[in-house]
Amino acid sequence: MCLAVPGRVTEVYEESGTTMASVDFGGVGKKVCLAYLPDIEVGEYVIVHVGFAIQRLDEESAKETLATFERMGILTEELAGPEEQVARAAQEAGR
Amino acid sequence: MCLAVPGRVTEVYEESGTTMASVDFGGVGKKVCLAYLPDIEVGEYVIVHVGFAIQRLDEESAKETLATFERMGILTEELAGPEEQVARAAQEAGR
Amino acid sequence: MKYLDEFSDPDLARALLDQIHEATTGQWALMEVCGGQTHSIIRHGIDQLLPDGIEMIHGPGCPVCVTPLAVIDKALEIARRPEVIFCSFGDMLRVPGSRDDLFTIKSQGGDVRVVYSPLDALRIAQDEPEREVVFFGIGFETTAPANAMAVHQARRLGVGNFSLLVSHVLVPPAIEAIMESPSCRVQGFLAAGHVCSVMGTSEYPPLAQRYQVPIVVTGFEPLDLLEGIRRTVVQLEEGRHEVENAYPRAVPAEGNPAAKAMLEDVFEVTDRTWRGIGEIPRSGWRLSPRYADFDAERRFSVEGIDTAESAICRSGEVLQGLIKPPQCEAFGRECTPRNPLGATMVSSEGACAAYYAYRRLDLVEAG
Amino acid sequence: MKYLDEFSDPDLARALLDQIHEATTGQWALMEVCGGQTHSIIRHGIDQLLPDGIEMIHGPGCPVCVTPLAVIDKALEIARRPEVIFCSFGDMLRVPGSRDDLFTIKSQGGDVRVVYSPLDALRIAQDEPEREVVFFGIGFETTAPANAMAVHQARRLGVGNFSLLVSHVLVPPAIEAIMESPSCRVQGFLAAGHVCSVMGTSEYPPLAQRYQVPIVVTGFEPLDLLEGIRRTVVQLEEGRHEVENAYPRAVPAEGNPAAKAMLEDVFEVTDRTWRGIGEIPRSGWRLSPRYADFDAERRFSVEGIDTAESAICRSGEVLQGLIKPPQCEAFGRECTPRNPLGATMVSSEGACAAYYAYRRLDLVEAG
Amino acid sequence: MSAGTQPSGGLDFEGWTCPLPLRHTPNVVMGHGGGGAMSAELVESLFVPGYGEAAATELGDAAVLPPVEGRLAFSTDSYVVKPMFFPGGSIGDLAVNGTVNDLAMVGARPLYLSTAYIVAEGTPMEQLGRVAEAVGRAALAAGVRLVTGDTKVVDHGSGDGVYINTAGVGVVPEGVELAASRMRPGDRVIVSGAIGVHGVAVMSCREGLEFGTTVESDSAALHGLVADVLATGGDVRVMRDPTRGGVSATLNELASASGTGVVLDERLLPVPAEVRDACGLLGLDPLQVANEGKLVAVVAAEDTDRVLKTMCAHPLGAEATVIGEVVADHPGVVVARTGIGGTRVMDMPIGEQLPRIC
Amino acid sequence: MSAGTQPSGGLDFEGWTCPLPLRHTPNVVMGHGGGGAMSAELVESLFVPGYGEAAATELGDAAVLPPVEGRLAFSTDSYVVKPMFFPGGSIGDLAVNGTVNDLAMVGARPLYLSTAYIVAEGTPMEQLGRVAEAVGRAALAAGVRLVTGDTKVVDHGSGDGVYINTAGVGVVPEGVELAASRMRPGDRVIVSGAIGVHGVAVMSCREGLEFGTTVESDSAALHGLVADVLATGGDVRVMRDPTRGGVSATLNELASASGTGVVLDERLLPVPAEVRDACGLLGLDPLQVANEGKLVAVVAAEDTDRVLKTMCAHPLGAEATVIGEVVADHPGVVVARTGIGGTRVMDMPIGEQLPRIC
Ligand code: SF4
Ligand code: SF4
Ligand SMILES: [Mg+2]
Ligand SMILES: [Mg+2]
Ligand SMILES: [Mg+2]
Ligand SMILES: [Mg+2]
Ligand SMILES: [Mg+2]
Ligand SMILES: [Mg+2]
Ligand SMILES: [Mg+2]
Ligand SMILES: [Mg+2]
Ligand SMILES: [Mg+2]
Ligand SMILES: [Mg+2]
Repeated sequence: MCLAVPGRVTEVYEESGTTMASVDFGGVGKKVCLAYLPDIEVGEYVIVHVGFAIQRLDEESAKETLATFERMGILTEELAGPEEQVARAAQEAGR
Repeated sequence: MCLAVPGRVTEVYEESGTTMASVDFGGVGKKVCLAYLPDIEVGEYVIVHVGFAIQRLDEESAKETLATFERMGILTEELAGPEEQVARAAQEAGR
Repeated sequence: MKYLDEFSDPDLARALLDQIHEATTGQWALMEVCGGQTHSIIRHGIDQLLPDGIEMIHGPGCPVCVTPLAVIDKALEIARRPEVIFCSFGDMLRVPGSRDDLFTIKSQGGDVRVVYSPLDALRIAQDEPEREVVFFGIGFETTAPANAMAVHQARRLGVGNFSLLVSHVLVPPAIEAIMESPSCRVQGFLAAGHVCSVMGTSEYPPLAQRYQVPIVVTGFEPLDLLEGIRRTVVQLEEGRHEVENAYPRAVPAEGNPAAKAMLEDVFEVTDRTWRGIGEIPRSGWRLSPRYADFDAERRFSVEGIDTAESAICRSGEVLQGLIKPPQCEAFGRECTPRNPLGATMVSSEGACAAYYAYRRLDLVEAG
Repeated sequence: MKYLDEFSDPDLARALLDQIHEATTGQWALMEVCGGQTHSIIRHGIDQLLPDGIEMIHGPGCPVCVTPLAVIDKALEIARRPEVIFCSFGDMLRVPGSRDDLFTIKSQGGDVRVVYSPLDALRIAQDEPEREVVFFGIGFETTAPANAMAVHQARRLGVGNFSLLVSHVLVPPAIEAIMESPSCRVQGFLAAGHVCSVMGTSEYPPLAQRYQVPIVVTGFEPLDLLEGIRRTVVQLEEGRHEVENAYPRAVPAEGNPAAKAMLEDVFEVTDRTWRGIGEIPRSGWRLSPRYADFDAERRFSVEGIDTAESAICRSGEVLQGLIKPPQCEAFGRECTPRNPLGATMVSSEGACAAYYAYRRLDLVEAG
Repeated sequence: MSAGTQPSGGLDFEGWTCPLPLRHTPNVVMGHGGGGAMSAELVESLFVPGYGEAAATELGDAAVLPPVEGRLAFSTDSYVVKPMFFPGGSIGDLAVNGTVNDLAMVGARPLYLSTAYIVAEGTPMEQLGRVAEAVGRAALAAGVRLVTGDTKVVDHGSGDGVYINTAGVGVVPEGVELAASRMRPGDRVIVSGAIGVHGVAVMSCREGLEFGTTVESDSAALHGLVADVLATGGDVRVMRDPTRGGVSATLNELASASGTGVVLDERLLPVPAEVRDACGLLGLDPLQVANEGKLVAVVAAEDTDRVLKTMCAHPLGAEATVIGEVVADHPGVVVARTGIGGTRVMDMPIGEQLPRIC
Repeated sequence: MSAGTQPSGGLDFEGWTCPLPLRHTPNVVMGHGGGGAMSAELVESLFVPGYGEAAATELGDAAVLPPVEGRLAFSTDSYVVKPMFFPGGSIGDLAVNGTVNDLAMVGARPLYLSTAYIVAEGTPMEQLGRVAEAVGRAALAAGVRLVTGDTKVVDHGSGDGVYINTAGVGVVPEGVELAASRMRPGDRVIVSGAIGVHGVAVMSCREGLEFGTTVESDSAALHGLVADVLATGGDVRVMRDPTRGGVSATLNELASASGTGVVLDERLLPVPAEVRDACGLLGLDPLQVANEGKLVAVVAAEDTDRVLKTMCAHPLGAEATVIGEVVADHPGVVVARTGIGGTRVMDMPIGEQLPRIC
């Protein structure tokens, strides 16, 4: 399901017996329940859904995925000459 | 105490076991509890205070009182000549 | 309104005034007991038209004014509760308690409602059974039958969410207390007509006798008041001290027996503190034990609340007729209807307020 | 937001699209299970950029859409009560029940509040102990841990005025039901990434095996979706039917064990009716008997309510992927987000609404 | 009239059907204030048809209007009356007439009105539609154009039915100069007709005070009457419409702003029997009760007859009468001569009018 | 910024003391709306000093203003924003800037404002005083005079804090003619700066959704920027301030009023990171979020550079940018090109913006 977003834990604390975190989502800060990820440390990224951190975001894995995509991009660039790229852009604009 | 006003009973009826009346106060109609004056009949005048008829208004007596006042008026008129009346009005206006 | 307009007739008023002027030779201090009469006297400028020999002293007859501070504070406490709908007659809303007034409580979210009759409050209780409806049952003998009936009906109809915060006061003990005061200047009383419509006139002859004062049962329209004054002055000039009924159209000697019976059943006599005056023995009614279930003080456990008056205000002396409002330093300065220091400035029935609102022109010109 | 923006990069999207175009030779029908994925596909126009050989079928993955009519009607019934504060996620407010929606109940005086988290509702219950606070606990496996925790905390903290109206649904039984349908056209699934963040991936290999379909766990950003599609297509082209994880940064194979333990404690599996689809065996969670005290259906005695769908709307077929929204006669005519006939038009996650809101330009030009 | 019959209800909602095809919303919901499609629909399907001929073709965010020759008059008022419909009118008429009258009181010819609604969610569309129709009818009658508008919706419990704000623009004819500062001892105080009527009509259907009465609100647009009066050439010093606070508040304002005294003769006050009786019952002063179709004018003594005659010739001034005069004594203070010949100071009312207790 | 710290509170009420010597009323009570002494006191002791130099000497029922040369512009809006104070502003600034902007959008120079308050009893005087001060400051900054006003008080539970209506009068310079009907294919669509800022600032302190953010409302008066733009002589076809409903509602209105299509390039949209992130968290579309200090202008293609350069030179237009163009295709419909090169139809928002469930 959707609307779970990654944020960086900036603070971990207890509140009425529950582990809570301050999470920074770029321009936005929100209080989040850490009960399901009690081992998270400040600086780590978590996936947050309706006020709960439901999973750790594995930065290594994220970087790997992006690197794979970039390799595909380079592959594609190599396949297509510059003319084809321009033609493609024009086609796109005309949609 | 004040703000008890005379009104004419236009209708008498029962409501959840209590005698009620519609009372006409000249330009205004109001529902009034008749529990304290159960023998009142339509057409009679009552003194109404915070929704209750607290007393019958004795029309005979009212008329007598007014008649007495009028007799005093006539008496006064006779005592004072017209000049005195004018002077009195002027004095009044100047207060 | 028929039987009101006729009793405001200017020509007849003039005739009565002439009679009064003619009759008056001495210096007489009369007290109208009822705030409604005070209001009417000032509203119509009657006091200005009287001979110099007659001084009207305003009595403690406004139930808004004399309701004790502690009771107001209890009302505020109850009205503050979220489950309560607090119903009251209109001008009780501006009476200051120790700190707030009902308007302030309302502005803070209290459900405070103005009703015309205690029966309206009872109907609200029936319509909103999940709320607690409290009616502020103040007043003299005129109003007490209405409040008694509301409680009686609540019990009869099983309206368990209705209760009454009771602070009734009684006229005859007040007259007695005034006359017992060492500084008392009152020489004659206009008794409150509508109180007598309910209670009849039998309580007054002993007082007239004991204190050697004429007591004239008086109505509220200009002619009624003038006639009450006239008869009192005539008695004084003739050295009599009798009870007379100058309001016979609304006051039979026996009062209203049905209402008296109900009062007997629902209320019992109690000592009562009058705001600005102090405690007067056996001068009030509270709910009788038979109706204790409907007592808001018990239901909301506010019996403990007790509070004292502020020091500056001289409303006690005003209420006892010892001073007139303008003799109070604060009158029209620190104390105005907009910002009342004492209860007598709050209610439009109150002597200070009546003086302020309809104060004499010469007062303005001097001021 | 870091780890969001990077996965929207246009150049990388182009690269992935090129790979997809290159890989696709056959005609493939893929289903994204999750409404969030549907939203993202349409929002970014991804479906337009895919090769003609790939058809995206929108799955029953919006919890707003599939919440059964009877549960909505129960919610409306509860929200109507004067003592209740009814808390819900935002877009549940516009979902029509048999007659009204929560917005209408609110406009009639119901205290309906939008919250971001069930913990916000719990806090309201603590702040307003004299009210009854009910949270509308809908959602897939992603949301269930939050709702479970709210109930768990309510019990732990003794918040007796909090309860949950539960209607959770589960993804794997839905995939099974779709595949069991005789008219099923789906050849590959994008599994919902965040459901797997909680539950892990272990439920999918048996399904992939039994129905011989590739299942690729997929995220929500454009690159995630393109990668999920790419991997599914590659499997189909190669004749494979495996479970792959294209969202490894947020989905470990084991999911979230702490959350799963809590779900185990608070909920139990139940048969569940999906709006527009019908009953799917063992496809939902309800409160376990241990938490029956916190069940709003019991607390407010609405278990009896049962209501049937209207006839015109084809959202059932839409939800099963049998038709696309524009194939419904009512789409964009009688049925718009402004005036939705079916749940799939109500939520912005719903397939019909997503199609309407971001509908293709050619659709506009044809219309 | 049967006194036992409580009023209210007498209003006829039958004839109206909601023009908005809002399947789910026979009542206003939050979305109608969101600035999106529902807001637009409300304007197009409810306000524009409700206003009818009185509306400009588009009720946009701002209107561009032709140049106006002369001084501008500008006024605003919000209307929060409860109940929204009362004997003789509704919040819709009030909202038009009240602002038209504030313009008229500075001598202006009213030209344009803005209308801005704050509606509580849950308000029946049908009621809102009736209000819009009342606004349209009143504007048409007053000859003002409704040129720009706004609608907001607030939470249930954050508002109560419909509040309306109108602002008005008018033009003040050359030579017209109305100001309290122009009041002089000897000037006469005129009231254009019966006082206290509107307030009593509204009170008669207010919760907890209901009483039966045949009184109807006097709500009316007074600019026509004002134009006639100004056309006499008589020296009108100042005019006011005695709305909230009644004649009492108005005269106190004038006395205080002019630094003169005012003497009022209570025997000359046009108080209808119903108003006097209702006030008697509730312990209110008719002089403090609101009016919505009356004006108070202070006129130079020598021009009084002329002005009065002209007023009486106008349907809205038929019962106009002199009620007092301006004096040099007691500056800032209003004194009333009472029925039996006494005098009293008539103070500015304080806050709310409260029914007296006893 | 600590994400755990909820916002609100950051506002400073310390510096203000209530100028009204109201012993019993640190809060507004019903009497303040009664039209009597308490109402007058409120105007004299709170509004007039709060407005300061921006107020006309008397805030009477109606103002008489000097003649205005040229076409009039007239606009109204009510402001019901909750909370009343939010990062970067208050209901007071909004009430001035919003109406000034509606006037500016028709090309007018704003001159006069009316202010009408509906206050719930119980509202702290101190808050009302701060609002009045904010109104005064904003009016002074915008160069408009506050010339007439009104105050009503409503029951607790019938209102919520303070609602403000402002109406504004301005003058439209000769030759200025802004209308959606003048839009032509090829015209460029410009937005004057970052979008979604005001809406996010207010949402960040809305009950149930609170989040920490450094975003502040962009509330500002735009008539100066508009004047500069008009002074370029470039052919500006139409302008709008994308308030409620956001840029999405505005472009849909323009497309539908003009009968042209609009194509928007999402890659060109100036959406600040904080706005994008807050919208991401709540599932909202930045294009539907309200702005209070931005304008959308449609400009003839050949004049676009000139207009844009002028905008960018103005402090309130420094981040102005072209975001799309007018097309002959799909009349009445707004189409957005998405970040990865797809397209979607951008529909008119319906009602309330609702945070998405999941
Ligand atoms: S004027 Fe005020 S302070 Fe003086 S006695 Fe009367 S109520 Fe008290
Ligand atoms: S378009 Fe509307 S009626 Fe058709 S399937 Fe979708 S929701 Fe149902
Ligand atoms: Mg007060
Ligand atoms: Mg709805
Ligand atoms: Mg506007
Ligand atoms: Mg006026
Ligand atoms: Mg006005
Ligand atoms: Mg607007
Ligand atoms: Mg005005
Ligand atoms: Mg605008
Ligand atoms: Mg605007
Ligand atoms: Mg006003």
